[in-house]
Amino acid sequence: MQRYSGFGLVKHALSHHENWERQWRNPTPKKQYDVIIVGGGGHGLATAYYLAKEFGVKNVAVIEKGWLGGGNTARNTTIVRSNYLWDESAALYEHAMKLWEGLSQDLNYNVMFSQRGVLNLGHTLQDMRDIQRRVNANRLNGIDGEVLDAQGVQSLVPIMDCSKNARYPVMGASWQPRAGVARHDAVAWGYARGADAHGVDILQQTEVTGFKIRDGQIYGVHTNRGDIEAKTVGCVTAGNSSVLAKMGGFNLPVESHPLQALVSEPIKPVLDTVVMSNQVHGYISQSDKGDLVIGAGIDGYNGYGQRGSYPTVEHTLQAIVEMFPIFSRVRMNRQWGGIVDTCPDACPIISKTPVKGLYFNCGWGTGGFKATPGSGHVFAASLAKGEMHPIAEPFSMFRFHSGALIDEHGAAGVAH
Amino acid sequence: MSQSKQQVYRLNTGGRIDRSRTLSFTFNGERYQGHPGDTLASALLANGVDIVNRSFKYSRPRGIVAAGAEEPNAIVQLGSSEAGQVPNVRATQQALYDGLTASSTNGWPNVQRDLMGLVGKLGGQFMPPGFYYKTFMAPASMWLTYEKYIRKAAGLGRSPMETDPDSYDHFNQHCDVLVVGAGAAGLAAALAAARSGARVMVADEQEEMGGSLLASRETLEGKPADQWVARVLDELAGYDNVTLLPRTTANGYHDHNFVTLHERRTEHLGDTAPVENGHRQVRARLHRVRAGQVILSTGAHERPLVYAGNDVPGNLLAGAVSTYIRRYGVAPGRKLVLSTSNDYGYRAALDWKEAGCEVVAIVDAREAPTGDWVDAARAQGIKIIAGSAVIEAKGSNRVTGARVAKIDIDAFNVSGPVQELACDTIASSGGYSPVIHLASHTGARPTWRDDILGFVPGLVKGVQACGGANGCYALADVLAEGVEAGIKAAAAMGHAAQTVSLPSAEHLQQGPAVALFQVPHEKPTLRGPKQFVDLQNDVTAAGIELATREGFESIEHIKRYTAMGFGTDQGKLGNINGMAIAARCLNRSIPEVGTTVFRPNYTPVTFGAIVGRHCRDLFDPERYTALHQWHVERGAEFEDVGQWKRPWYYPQKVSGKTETMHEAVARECLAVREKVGILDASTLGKIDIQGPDAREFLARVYTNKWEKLAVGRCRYGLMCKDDGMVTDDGVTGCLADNHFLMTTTTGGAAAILEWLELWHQTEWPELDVYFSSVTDHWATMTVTGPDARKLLGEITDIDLDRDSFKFMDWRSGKVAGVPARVFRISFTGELTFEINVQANYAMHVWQTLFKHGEKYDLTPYGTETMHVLRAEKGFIIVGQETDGSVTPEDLGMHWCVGYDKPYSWIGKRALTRSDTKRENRKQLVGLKPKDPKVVLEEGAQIVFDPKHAIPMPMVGHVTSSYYSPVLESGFALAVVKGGHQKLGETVYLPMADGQTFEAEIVSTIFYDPKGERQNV
Amino acid sequence: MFYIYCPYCGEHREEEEFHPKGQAHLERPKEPEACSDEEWGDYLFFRDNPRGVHHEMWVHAVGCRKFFNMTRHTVSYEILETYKMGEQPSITADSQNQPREAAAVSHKEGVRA
Amino acid sequence: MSNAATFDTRTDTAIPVESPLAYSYRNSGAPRAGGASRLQLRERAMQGHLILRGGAIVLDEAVRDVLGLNLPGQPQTLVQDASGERSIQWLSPDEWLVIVPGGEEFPLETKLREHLGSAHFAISDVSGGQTLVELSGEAARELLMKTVIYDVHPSHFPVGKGVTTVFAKATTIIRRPSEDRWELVIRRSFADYCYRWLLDAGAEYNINVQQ
Repeated sequence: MQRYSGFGLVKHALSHHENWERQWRNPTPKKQYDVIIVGGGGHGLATAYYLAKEFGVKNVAVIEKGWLGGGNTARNTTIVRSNYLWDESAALYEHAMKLWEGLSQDLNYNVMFSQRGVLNLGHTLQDMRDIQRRVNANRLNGIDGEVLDAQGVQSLVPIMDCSKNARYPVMGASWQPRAGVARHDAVAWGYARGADAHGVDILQQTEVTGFKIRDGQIYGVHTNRGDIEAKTVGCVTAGNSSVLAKMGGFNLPVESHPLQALVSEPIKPVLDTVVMSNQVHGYISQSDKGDLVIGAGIDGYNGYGQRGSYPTVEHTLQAIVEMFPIFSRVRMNRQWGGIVDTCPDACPIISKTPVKGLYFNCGWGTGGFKATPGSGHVFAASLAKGEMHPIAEPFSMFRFHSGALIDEHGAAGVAH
Repeated sequence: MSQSKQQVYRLNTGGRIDRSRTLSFTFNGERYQGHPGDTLASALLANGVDIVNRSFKYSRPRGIVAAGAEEPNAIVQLGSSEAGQVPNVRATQQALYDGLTASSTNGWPNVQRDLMGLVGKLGGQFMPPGFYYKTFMAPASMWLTYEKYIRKAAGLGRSPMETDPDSYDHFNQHCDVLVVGAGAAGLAAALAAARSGARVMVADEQEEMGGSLLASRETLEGKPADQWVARVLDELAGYDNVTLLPRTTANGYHDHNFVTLHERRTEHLGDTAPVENGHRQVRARLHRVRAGQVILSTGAHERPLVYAGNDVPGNLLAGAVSTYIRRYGVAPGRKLVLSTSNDYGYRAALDWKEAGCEVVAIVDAREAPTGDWVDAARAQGIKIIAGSAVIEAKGSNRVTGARVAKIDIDAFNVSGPVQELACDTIASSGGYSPVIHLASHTGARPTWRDDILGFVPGLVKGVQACGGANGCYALADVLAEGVEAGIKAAAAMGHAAQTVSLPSAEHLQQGPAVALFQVPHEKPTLRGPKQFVDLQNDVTAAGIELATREGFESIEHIKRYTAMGFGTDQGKLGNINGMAIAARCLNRSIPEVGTTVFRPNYTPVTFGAIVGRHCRDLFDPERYTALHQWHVERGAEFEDVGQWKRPWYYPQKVSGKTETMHEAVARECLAVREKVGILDASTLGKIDIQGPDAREFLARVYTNKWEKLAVGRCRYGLMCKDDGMVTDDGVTGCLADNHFLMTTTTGGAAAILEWLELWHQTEWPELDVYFSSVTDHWATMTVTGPDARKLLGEITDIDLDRDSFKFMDWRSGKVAGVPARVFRISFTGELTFEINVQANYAMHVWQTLFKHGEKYDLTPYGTETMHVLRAEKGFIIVGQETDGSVTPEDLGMHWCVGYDKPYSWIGKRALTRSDTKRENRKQLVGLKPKDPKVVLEEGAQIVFDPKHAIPMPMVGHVTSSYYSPVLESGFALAVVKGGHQKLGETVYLPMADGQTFEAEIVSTIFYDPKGERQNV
Repeated sequence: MFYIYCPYCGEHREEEEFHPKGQAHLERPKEPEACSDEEWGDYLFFRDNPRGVHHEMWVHAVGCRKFFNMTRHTVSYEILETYKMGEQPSITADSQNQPREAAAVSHKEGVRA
Repeated sequence: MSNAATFDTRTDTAIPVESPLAYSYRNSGAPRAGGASRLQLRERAMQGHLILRGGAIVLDEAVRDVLGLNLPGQPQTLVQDASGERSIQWLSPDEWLVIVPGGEEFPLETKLREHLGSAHFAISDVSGGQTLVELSGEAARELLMKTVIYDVHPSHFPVGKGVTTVFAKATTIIRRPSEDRWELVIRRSFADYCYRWLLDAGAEYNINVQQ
């Protein structure tokens, strides 16, 4: 792998950039792999990367029906935080956070992880109780965070309306300084380049059309480029998980919903933190290009169309203008949609399935991006050992039979 | 300010501007003049302003390229006041008005002499696409610092820093036929549809309708085309069934033919909306249109050719040159070189020549151009250099010359000697790209057509494309397509076609175009001078080539790696060229590289317009009870509960000082415990339930039993979802054997009504029962405290005797002369009467209570006091003690669960799942702080071992915590793992400030454990 | 934004008047106590989530307040029919021409800006 | 007589009442625009409002006999008496809204219950929970277009129609009793929001409020 550095860049510039190598190969599928990862998004590529790099499983294929990183990885609003309420999710997201903190160096690919802090606003007494509860839990779990009052919020975000005249006045917020944003595409590309360098075959434009299952054990997949065999298959296909589960002969406690996001035209930076509000229902940050990056909740119906309902956009912008009245004259440039796979308890599934050797990592709903490194790492560990990693263990799909749900709706009230 | 400049490039005649009036405006601090009918762009060109901006990445000087929505460079900051600032206005779409003030969005200290430009020049080669992914990684801690500097260069314009003085609104529109774009095709379609009687809407983004016909060389019926436009508009305006919306952009096309139209009502008048009849006009209006049929007659965008130096000011689209000359009376230079791949481009040279300026040469990529316009150019004596192209523009702040050479398109090289032609303007035309943006929004994928070298839109149900949007460019054909689309659309909506005779258009012969996108240079793309593809984002042909070398092969990867198409123009000029270059590099065809699918918005839309009137005081409904006025006058502080505004507490002035919440609540609590208090409880949800199966229904949706509840009695009920988790609670009264009045939580009212309907309509339609919301019909006043009976007794005819009107009874009678239902239930633990009257009488009853209550020191109390009082009694609040993961058993409410009810009520089965029957679940308990002065923090986490290292195992949290004035101590409710078996044990609460509080697990009932006070 | 034909109101109404309520034709087990944890969990949480023709329940919340069923394509979002509670769909994934649907699906996808 | 509790919530004695808009008049005022107004708003407060639930076949005869109006069986239909003071409107296949002059609702309910006997039906008095607001004037339809998502074009919303739909961010019933008048049935707790919305949206038409 060609190492990237500032010095290297200068060297390449002097040779007119004619000597840059491909960041990943375009290999022909082999007949057999030790592990197949279905889904070439951030989570799938991260899984492959850690399998090869940390767990010694190098004969790995990532099968992607479109272009890598083209699903929710490319469509999310890039927020990274770990201030989850329950121990199980806190452990998972904090595991990811620690990996985020060294990710650019580990991958030798700048994913622009910017720890500019995330505010979760509280507008009602119950919001504030929930915030206290969550921040207290975070602290005892070793996760940074503090509770701010309205003044504290105002001093961090001077342009926000923190006055009492607001319809739902800001009463305070939780503040996680280590949280922030990252460059979503770079995460997929960085993992792809890293995985490729460790020998992983990334097979783009390759679609899984069925599983090869014998006596309840998986031994390969059918694809539009022929059959490929492996005794361990991990599906990391987000919104399309149910479609794959159906191929495996079972259902998931998952529904696929449209989630929309939008950006303004680029404006000079005026907002240096991420602001999220459940009550007025919107969240916002400003990218390094100057776009206001804005999102909100999912649409209520199932949808694979990568677009959602217009009223959702209206409500989101109403919330943004309510919080930031000065943005009324700023203009919305683009909107788009993703397909998010939501679980009833707003927590993911990282799990064995009724089919031996077939694993699923899905159900991340609106919050998968932030977990990318952690999700990939614990999933890789589980696939390599055939036993679920302790952090992944509580996220079994079978919790929906026992009732041991991990209800993070409070943390996921708006998409994030 | 300096003297206004002369309009040196303004032609003496022609154009649709009003030369009799002069408008003055300011750009970058200089004063200029223009005329009504000008855009800011045409006025800047008229004044010879070459550099309108600096580019985003390389800070290169940039000029105006286009005349419409596709303009990438002329992005300006508008506004003469702080509140009136508008960022990122496209000068080509901004009508000129008197006093307009604008400036470039980039450039320091100014656009003419920009220091960053130096950085761009020197550093440009170190900034290939994706360079930031490859650098700034060491040391890890420095990224935030690097980022701070990167952010300094971010953004185009700036947000105003003051609140918007303008207002916006929405129109919900419904029509049979929506025509988007009022050019030749759109007007023909609109005319056909309108004559059929269909409800027609026509939206067009420009100041005037007519599209390219307003600047066309072609005639209709032998007369200038704009005369036909005027006639058609006249006819359309006369129809009741037609709505014409100029200055209105269809910005988004959503499911099932829902289209949003952004109408800019005052942006041509000023940066803030003018005041008319004492009322400030609406700045913009968003039409939310549900159309039966949609006709996309959005035309086509001309593609520029990609050659070296194509970003130097003075490089324009050929069509834009014609538009500036013919529509705005501006020739944007003196000496023109035209580089074209097709016949259409020739019109620019013909128009230029007719405007009296010099055409240095037409450089045509085709070996043997033919066609009527080619002939016309030859007849005019214009020099045509065939088989060639402009391979490089010379100049830095303005074009000074064009390097022209023979090219071999297939071999992609320069095949002959280079000559330099002196000129100040280079116009280019690489053909047209149909405007497929709106069709793309629906999810339908466009199709590439080799014959027109462009994508045509994919279409969902109920939509047609015609004219340029459909890849049809000859005027006669465009009109015919328009009429046909209009007839078809109207017919689909049940309106029979009327004849529309087409105006006769000239039939012009055109030679075939050649597929040329990037023009070869003598040097390889990576080594040659920059050839820009996306001008706004500084994406070059070399950048695209580099991306493909690095393995970015899908057009989506290329776009993301290079940022092509992510600007405010969304790649209207550049995307197809970029795809063509990628296809060349990858040796694939354009459709193999991918397709270009656009997302809303077509052009950017003001947030305010999307928000409409749903902002400020109207952001979200505020729901009031019938007593709201009284609460306001009494100085209440309000709490938001759902959309309701509920009195939170009533601070009083005590010797000139306003009470704190703590003081007010302490006073209110004691008043209830010692005398009598009153609460406005009207917000509780109330559902009238009637029918012979009402009782059975209640037994199925509540966890507890209802079969024996007698008429005249009430009962508390708990509701679960079928997962066994508590979802709502409230008291239901039996009004008659078939008739119950259910109360729900304030926040749950609507959801619970829908919940009941859901079960009735889907699972149990055989049960004879009806539900109706009566929440707003009744006002509810809770009179509570030892003196409640005495007070109420003064103004009611109901017998309040403790034996005839028992706890959990309800009675009807008159209160203050008003028919009332009085419920003897208690959420405070005190003797309580809940008075329900028709809401129109509420204020009278409330005031009468206060008149009589004076001697009892009747004290109004709010939700905070209500919470303290209920918590002292261990009563839960759903949503505070519960969070969707709490069962009735967890709450210790076994007494409220009827396991032996015959029907397996909602939630029952789930309670015996392996996890829900676990013994060490988190269970509701009381907490008594060891130090009575301590009020534990709500949300504080509870541990058994405070010395445990982080992460510290947490066993629960505080759900409610208050200071109890009557107990003179802090107290709390909490959930604790296995808490029901741990009464008397000590738990610890480690706080953020390092303190750790100790508390004892106790019963949830802190006050009057035997419940004697409510029974008096 | 969907335009939905309410089978009770007998006309098309805007999506804002409706709430989606998840998969249609789910039936609560008649004897919950006879269900295993797994069966009860399946009833509570496990759902059909097809990429294609889907039957779902909606309620005309701001309108007649009636629940009804909808057959809708989850990629094109085309509403194929709506029908009253208690009725069966006339269009199902099986009744649809499968190859054509598959083609429609891949057609509707594609890359987006 | 059905086995349900009836209760006359109204009293004859001269007790002051406050309509759902009382707060709004005090706090937002009632603009008087005079002759220039293109839009008039008038509250018809203190009417009797009843929700009638049951099968159409069950209710039809009773409604005709007692109220003297045909029960509208067709969706979105509004039927009123000659004076326009009494009306019945289809809300859903088993739900109707009856509006009568204030004070008539309880006798009406009683008579209906007598007539319907032991049939399965329900009648709920909601008179205190909602109010009737009348809009007229040339701009009334345009105001509605700003406010409700339903198509109010005369070809789609003829006289005699009534629907429940979204009003800004609230819910309302809209009816068209005559060519030049529209009626809104507004819930009490949302009344101030709706009123402020109407004043704001109606300002450009010089809205005139008749109290």
